[in-house]
Amino acid sequence: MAKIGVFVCHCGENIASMVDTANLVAAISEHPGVEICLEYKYFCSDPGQETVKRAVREHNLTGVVVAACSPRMHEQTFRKACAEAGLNPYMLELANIREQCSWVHTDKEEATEKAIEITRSLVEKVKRNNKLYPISVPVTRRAMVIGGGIAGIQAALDIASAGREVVLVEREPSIGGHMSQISETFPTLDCSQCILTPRMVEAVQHPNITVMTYSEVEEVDGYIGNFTVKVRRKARYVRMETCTGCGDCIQKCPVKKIPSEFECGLGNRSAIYTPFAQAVPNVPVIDRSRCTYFKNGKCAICKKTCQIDSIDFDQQDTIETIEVGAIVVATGFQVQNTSLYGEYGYGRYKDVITGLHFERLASASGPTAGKILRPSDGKQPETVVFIQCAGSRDVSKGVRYCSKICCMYTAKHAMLYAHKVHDGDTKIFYMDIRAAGKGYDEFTRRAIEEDHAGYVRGRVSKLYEENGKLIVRGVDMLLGRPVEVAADMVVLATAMVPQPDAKEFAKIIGIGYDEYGFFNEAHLKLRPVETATAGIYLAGACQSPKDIPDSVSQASAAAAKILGLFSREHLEREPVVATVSDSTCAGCWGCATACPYNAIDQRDITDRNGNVIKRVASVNPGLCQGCGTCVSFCRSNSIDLAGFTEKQIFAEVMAL
Amino acid sequence: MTRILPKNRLDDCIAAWRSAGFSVLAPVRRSDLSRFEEVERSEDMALDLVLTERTIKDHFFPQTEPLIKYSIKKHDIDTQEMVPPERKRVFFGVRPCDASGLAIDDPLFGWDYRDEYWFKRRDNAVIVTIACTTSDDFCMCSSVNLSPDSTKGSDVMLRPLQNGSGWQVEALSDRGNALLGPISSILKEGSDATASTASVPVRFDVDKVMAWLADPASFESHFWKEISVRCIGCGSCTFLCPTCHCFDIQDEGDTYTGIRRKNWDSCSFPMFTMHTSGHNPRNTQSTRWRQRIMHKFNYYRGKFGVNSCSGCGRCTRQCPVDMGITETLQAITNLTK
Amino acid sequence: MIYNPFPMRVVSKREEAPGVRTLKLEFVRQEDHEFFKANYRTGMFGLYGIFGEGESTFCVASPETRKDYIECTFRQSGRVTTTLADADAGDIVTFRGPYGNRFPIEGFEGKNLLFIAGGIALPPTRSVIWSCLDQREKYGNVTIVYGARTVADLVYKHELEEWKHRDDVNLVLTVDPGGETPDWQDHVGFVPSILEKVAPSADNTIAVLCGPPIMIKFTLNALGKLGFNESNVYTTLENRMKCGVGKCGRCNVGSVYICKEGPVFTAAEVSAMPQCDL
Amino acid sequence: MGIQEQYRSEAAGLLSSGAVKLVIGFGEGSTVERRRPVFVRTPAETERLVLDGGCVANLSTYLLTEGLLSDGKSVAVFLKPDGIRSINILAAEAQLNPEQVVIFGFDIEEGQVRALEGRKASDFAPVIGVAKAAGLSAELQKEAELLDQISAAERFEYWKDQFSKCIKCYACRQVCPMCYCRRCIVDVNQPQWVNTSSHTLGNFEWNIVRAFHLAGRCVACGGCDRSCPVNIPLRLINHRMAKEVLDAFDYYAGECAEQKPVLATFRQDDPETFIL
Amino acid sequence: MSEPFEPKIVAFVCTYCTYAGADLAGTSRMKYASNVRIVRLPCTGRISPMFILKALQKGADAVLVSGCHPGDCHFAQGNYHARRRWTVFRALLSFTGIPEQRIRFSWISAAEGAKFTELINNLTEDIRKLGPFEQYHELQTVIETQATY
Repeated sequence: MAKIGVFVCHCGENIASMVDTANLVAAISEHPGVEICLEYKYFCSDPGQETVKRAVREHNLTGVVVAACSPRMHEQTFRKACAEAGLNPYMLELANIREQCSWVHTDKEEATEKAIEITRSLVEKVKRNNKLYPISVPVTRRAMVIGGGIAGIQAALDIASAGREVVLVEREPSIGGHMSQISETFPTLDCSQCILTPRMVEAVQHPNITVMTYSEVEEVDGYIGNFTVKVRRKARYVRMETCTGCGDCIQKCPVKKIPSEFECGLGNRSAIYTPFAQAVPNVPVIDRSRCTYFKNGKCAICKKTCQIDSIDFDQQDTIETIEVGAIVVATGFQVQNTSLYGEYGYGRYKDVITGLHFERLASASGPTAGKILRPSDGKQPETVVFIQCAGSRDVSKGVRYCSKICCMYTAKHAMLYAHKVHDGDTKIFYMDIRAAGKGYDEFTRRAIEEDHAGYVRGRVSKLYEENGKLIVRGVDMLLGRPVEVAADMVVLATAMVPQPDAKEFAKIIGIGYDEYGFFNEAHLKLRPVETATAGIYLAGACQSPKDIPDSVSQASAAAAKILGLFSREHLEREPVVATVSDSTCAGCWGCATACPYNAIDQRDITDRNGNVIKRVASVNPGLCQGCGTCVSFCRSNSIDLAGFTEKQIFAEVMAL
Repeated sequence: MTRILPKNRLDDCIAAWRSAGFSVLAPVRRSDLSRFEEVERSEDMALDLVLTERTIKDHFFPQTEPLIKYSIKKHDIDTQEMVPPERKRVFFGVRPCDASGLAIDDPLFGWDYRDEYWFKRRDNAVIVTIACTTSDDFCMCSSVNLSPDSTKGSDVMLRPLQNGSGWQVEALSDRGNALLGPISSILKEGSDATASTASVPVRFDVDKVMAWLADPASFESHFWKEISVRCIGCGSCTFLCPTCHCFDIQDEGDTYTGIRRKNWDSCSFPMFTMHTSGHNPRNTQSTRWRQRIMHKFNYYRGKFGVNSCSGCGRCTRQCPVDMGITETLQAITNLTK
Repeated sequence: MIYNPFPMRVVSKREEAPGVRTLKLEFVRQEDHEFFKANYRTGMFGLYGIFGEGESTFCVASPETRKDYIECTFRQSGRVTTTLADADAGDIVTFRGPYGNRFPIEGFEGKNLLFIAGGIALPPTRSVIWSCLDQREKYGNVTIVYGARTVADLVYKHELEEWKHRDDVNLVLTVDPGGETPDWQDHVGFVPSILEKVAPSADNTIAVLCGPPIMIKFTLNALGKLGFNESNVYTTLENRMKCGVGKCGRCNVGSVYICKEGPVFTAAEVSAMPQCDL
Repeated sequence: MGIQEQYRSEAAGLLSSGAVKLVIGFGEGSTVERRRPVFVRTPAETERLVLDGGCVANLSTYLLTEGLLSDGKSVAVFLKPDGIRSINILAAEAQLNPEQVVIFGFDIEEGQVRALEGRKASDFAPVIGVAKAAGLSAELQKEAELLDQISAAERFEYWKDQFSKCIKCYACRQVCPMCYCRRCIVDVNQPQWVNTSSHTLGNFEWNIVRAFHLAGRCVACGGCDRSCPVNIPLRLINHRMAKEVLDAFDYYAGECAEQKPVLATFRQDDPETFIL
Repeated sequence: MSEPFEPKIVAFVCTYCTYAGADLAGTSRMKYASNVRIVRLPCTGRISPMFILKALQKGADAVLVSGCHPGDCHFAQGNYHARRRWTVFRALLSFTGIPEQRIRFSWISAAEGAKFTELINNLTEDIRKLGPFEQYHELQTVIETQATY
């Protein structure tokens, strides 16, 4: 039978003063299966560990219990000692008779009795321990970054600069994301394009980065170190390899009156287009739904125009399969659909716009070349009302959270407006001004003090048009009186919300999301960059509303995590993982549903001729984190957790 | 003139037996279940039942019985054999089918190796049977060569009087005679007419059944699949059967101490014959049902000269899917018409 | 009473093949030993147990000519065998038996003996083999044909070595195709086909055959072809058992209680049983 | 034409067209009142089918007979709304493909049989919706409340008395469509979580574990309760579980084939008043 | 005067929060009743209802199940799953007459050594007042004696 060695540590006086160790040794020595039981002043000391090792060797011990401090303290120490003595390190248990016994009790007799019981039950557990070996998972040292906004670009650059390959996937024709739409950035008011464009170029030119624009992730299989991703490269109808980006085709395209997505509909684009002038790659795409050629087979002016014959109407979508070891999800956000706000007249009044519209109006490369001109008649607005929290922190609109950036960008808008329209008047309706961040509060103060932003604390109750003016009614809560402003333009600080397809995407790649559709981190505080699925990391606003510095920080953090993972060819993981008993699994998939890590797949059991006999659950040891939630779900006890098996725990409880 | 036990003296009778050292067990209806339990007063008895839901087998071959208590020491194991109590017991108001069940099982438990767990109880029990005057749709004693007033397995036979005032008493064995001693003053002489016994129709031809089962060709017949198709494989027919005697031996306890127990087991369960290799000789419900029928009406008779069925009909009465021995044996009878 | 086992002390244990152990057990109590000596004959089986886990049935692998101890060989598979496999010298286990019938080896006297075994079924055969070899003079030629799936799966390797070197034993070893090692010198092929090549004449020969059901089936065919009469071929049947004494009702094949009327049967008796119940 | 005749002829039609290979329905039993499951494979045999107020069993259990549905062919089965919910759960738990199950739906009200519209489990969503809206059985609730009103100690005595009757025949398990495990927890012997012996402790454990395993899965078909040869009121314990998941998690077992198991899912705002 | 009753309490805790909290109580030299025996699991998600039944069989007068606060689970969701199971299992036990006072659930973080101390002391005191769980333990004693028939 088992030969267990039990080592009772005095921990100086820490244990010995409250636990009668001689009694403990005497009682445990009489326990079935205990081959040797020794006490010593400090087993964690070198001579103490030597004693353990010698006993393991001399008595051919099959298991070791050290009755000492918390396993959180010295489990690793003694595991190492066991391993050095030739015993599998997982054949060790620590009986915690210090933190949970001698230190917390005052009656020596009781404490001794408890110490005996604790030790005994762990002897019974260790008898049933199994030898475990670290799980080694090969790592494909190539990363994929999904989303080519600032977060994705940053992550890609960080990983690539450290010498690892990166595939950067962006579904729009150009990388750049929302940051490329922004005029200036707070709190420095430097030009967004000016700081972003070089990074975009750097990314596309980096030898370690493969940029796949106009591409979407369709399928993700595998697990940490070993993902297989299928990416759909949408047909551009323009040959990437040859196009020089001269723009002749765009000039000549007769279909020009298409509202530009990039300009939020404030400007137009043609059917063959690049989203914006600085697009990277600077290769246009043909919008098939708008192109005359695709509608009736006529036109093809672009093809005729192109001097190097880069137009290819026969292009098809292609699916590329890419092997990667880790994935950064940086899919970003979108602006909440403000038509939810009937009371603010969005969609009804042309001059009620969102913050993003305002960015385009203020952008030097925008439709108005940086002049603040209102959409309805192109006149310069004399009075502009900004409404903060237009969507955020509003339960009735389904967004209970704070979008975090609106206070700052509204202040910025007010400043930009003041800089461009010197005699203009601003009113900002706000609930709170949240300006936590380096230089942020100073920034809002500047808006108020230098640029005379007119902050009004209160909500807008009504907005209507009267004599060509937008009448904004609200209450100034600080003064406790109604306010009415006749505005020329109203800017709504709309909420940041997840991408419309965020939930579907999360299901494709197998990560969790919250009630809104923001992706879930593994741990809000301690693992904010990882997802619960090992090997998949988050960066930017796809996780929660973030400003640029936060997005960039998280992107770099994700890159650092991945570089850590890529530092070795094999990933060693604790063998505390679940395993399935094929013969008894009934295939109800409850475990798979319950698993927080998507670590459980379906596996077919086939007979010799390859016919599927049955389908059972199968744990991917690369993904399993060892929580055991699946084990307690399984009605037939067909799944078990190494290190905490049913047999071990049963024995532990039954020995109490 | 015969001896009569007047109904109104039943309490005296119980008292007399109790003071003679007997426990008296009788049909009782308690907690929504009829069964044999110790009684002290006649009013606790439920003598009007056609049949108790549980059989008296329970009291001779309990559903779980401790055999050996063990305690594991470091270098040794202490064991203590658990011996059933040698308690003198009167089973009053047993039906002839249940009484026969005991007699049917006796040879099995005595076959070479004597199972004292059974016999210590058997030897100390006196079976006082009451002949049946009522029956139900499931009773089938007459089909297995027994009858509503069969004396097999009984020590004393009581035949209800027509006027309902008591029972005509007949001792069938020494044990039965001895039991009447303490109540001799309670018994009176009389010549009241006894009630007519229940008429239980013959539901199948047991001879034909036996002949068909004995034919080796029948073993592989498609019949078994058809007849057992709705069997769900529970053990209620076997556990409520007065003659089924299969059991398992299990150790149960904590890490160091426990009890080796003998527990009812059932040929209906797939695990019953499952080898550790995973091979199972009886791996379908039809083979298990065949085993049950074959065992009762072919194999058992071959070993012990008697069919292992006393016709109580509980198997059908309790079956969740309305199966049972009667249906199968009727079908076999029809097969051989 | 009948379910109370004898305590037995483990004397030694041996790993025969992956997952297959042999335990040598000695009696703790003199009276148990006397009972065993008086009753044990080759072919009988017992229930080996560990309190707290239960009992498991296998044959007594030691011969009736050596009754100072009991040897048992088993594959580690269920709850009981897993624990038994862990037993070390000095540990206490239990034995209940000997039960069942036996090989009628008096009747084998003066005859040639052909022993055929497959895989883990050598132990019952081994009991008869030694019972006969220990009284070698009483029998004619002795041929042992033993096969396993792979070389590693052969059990009693040291005894195979001994038999190999005995002049009075003809040992034929074989492993299934694919189960051989590079230095394997003996046969490669399934037992029935090897048997057809090496079997002695059926005349005046008794065959003892133990193995998995599928092997038994094909070997019986082969023996038939070789002219063996079914009543001269002995085999053992093993079914799940709990009581060992004909009470618990699970081991029967057709009307036969393996525990009481077996485990030793002639091929003729076996073929009279309903085959699908085996 | 009554429902029985209508379904008979439809069953015959399905069989003769080969749309289904088998019809599982009810037939005459061993007494006038009894109805037993029958298995009909030919159009002629459909004459055996009976449909009346006595047809209370949940026949979905039989669909799990090993190998029955593995050939991809369809089987027709007579089911009440509870049985249809069972089909939904079994589909959700990947034990069968609901496309292979043709349902002859019916309900019994005051002893009268009423046909239910639909053929596939998903067709009956409105019926199940109505059932959910109507709530759990008021009758059972009343019975269960009687137990809720007494003290814990008295309740313990009540169940001890009831469970002491259990003989571990497993009729409750065998008749239950949800008990499809290849190896029941009670047959797990390494370790032996549930005492297999049918003493009161072992019976307590068995019945508690089974009720727990049925939480959020039991459709209150009453099969176990009816099957119990020793009349343990299993309906009450199962009802109590159904009530708990409905009250705490708004979970009604078997609403649709896409329903996730209640104990394999959670909401962050699940109630937790009892947690210190 | 008979000895005051000292209950036996078994606690099933997750290693990341409650076990660490209990350790903290130790390192902070807080004092609590010695009646509790802790079984360490990786996560509350690993705690199966069977553990509770076995603890009762082994003579526990009360069982404590404790883990990380919602949202704090090291394994992200284990405690949410556990919470559902507990809700159901607790209702079940209560319905079968196992008093709610004897089966307790709590969230104790790694920082809540004081909460752990207080909980153990309160629980021990409550169960001392409630007395031993004889009703359940009797089931165990009964099976050790003869078959009733």
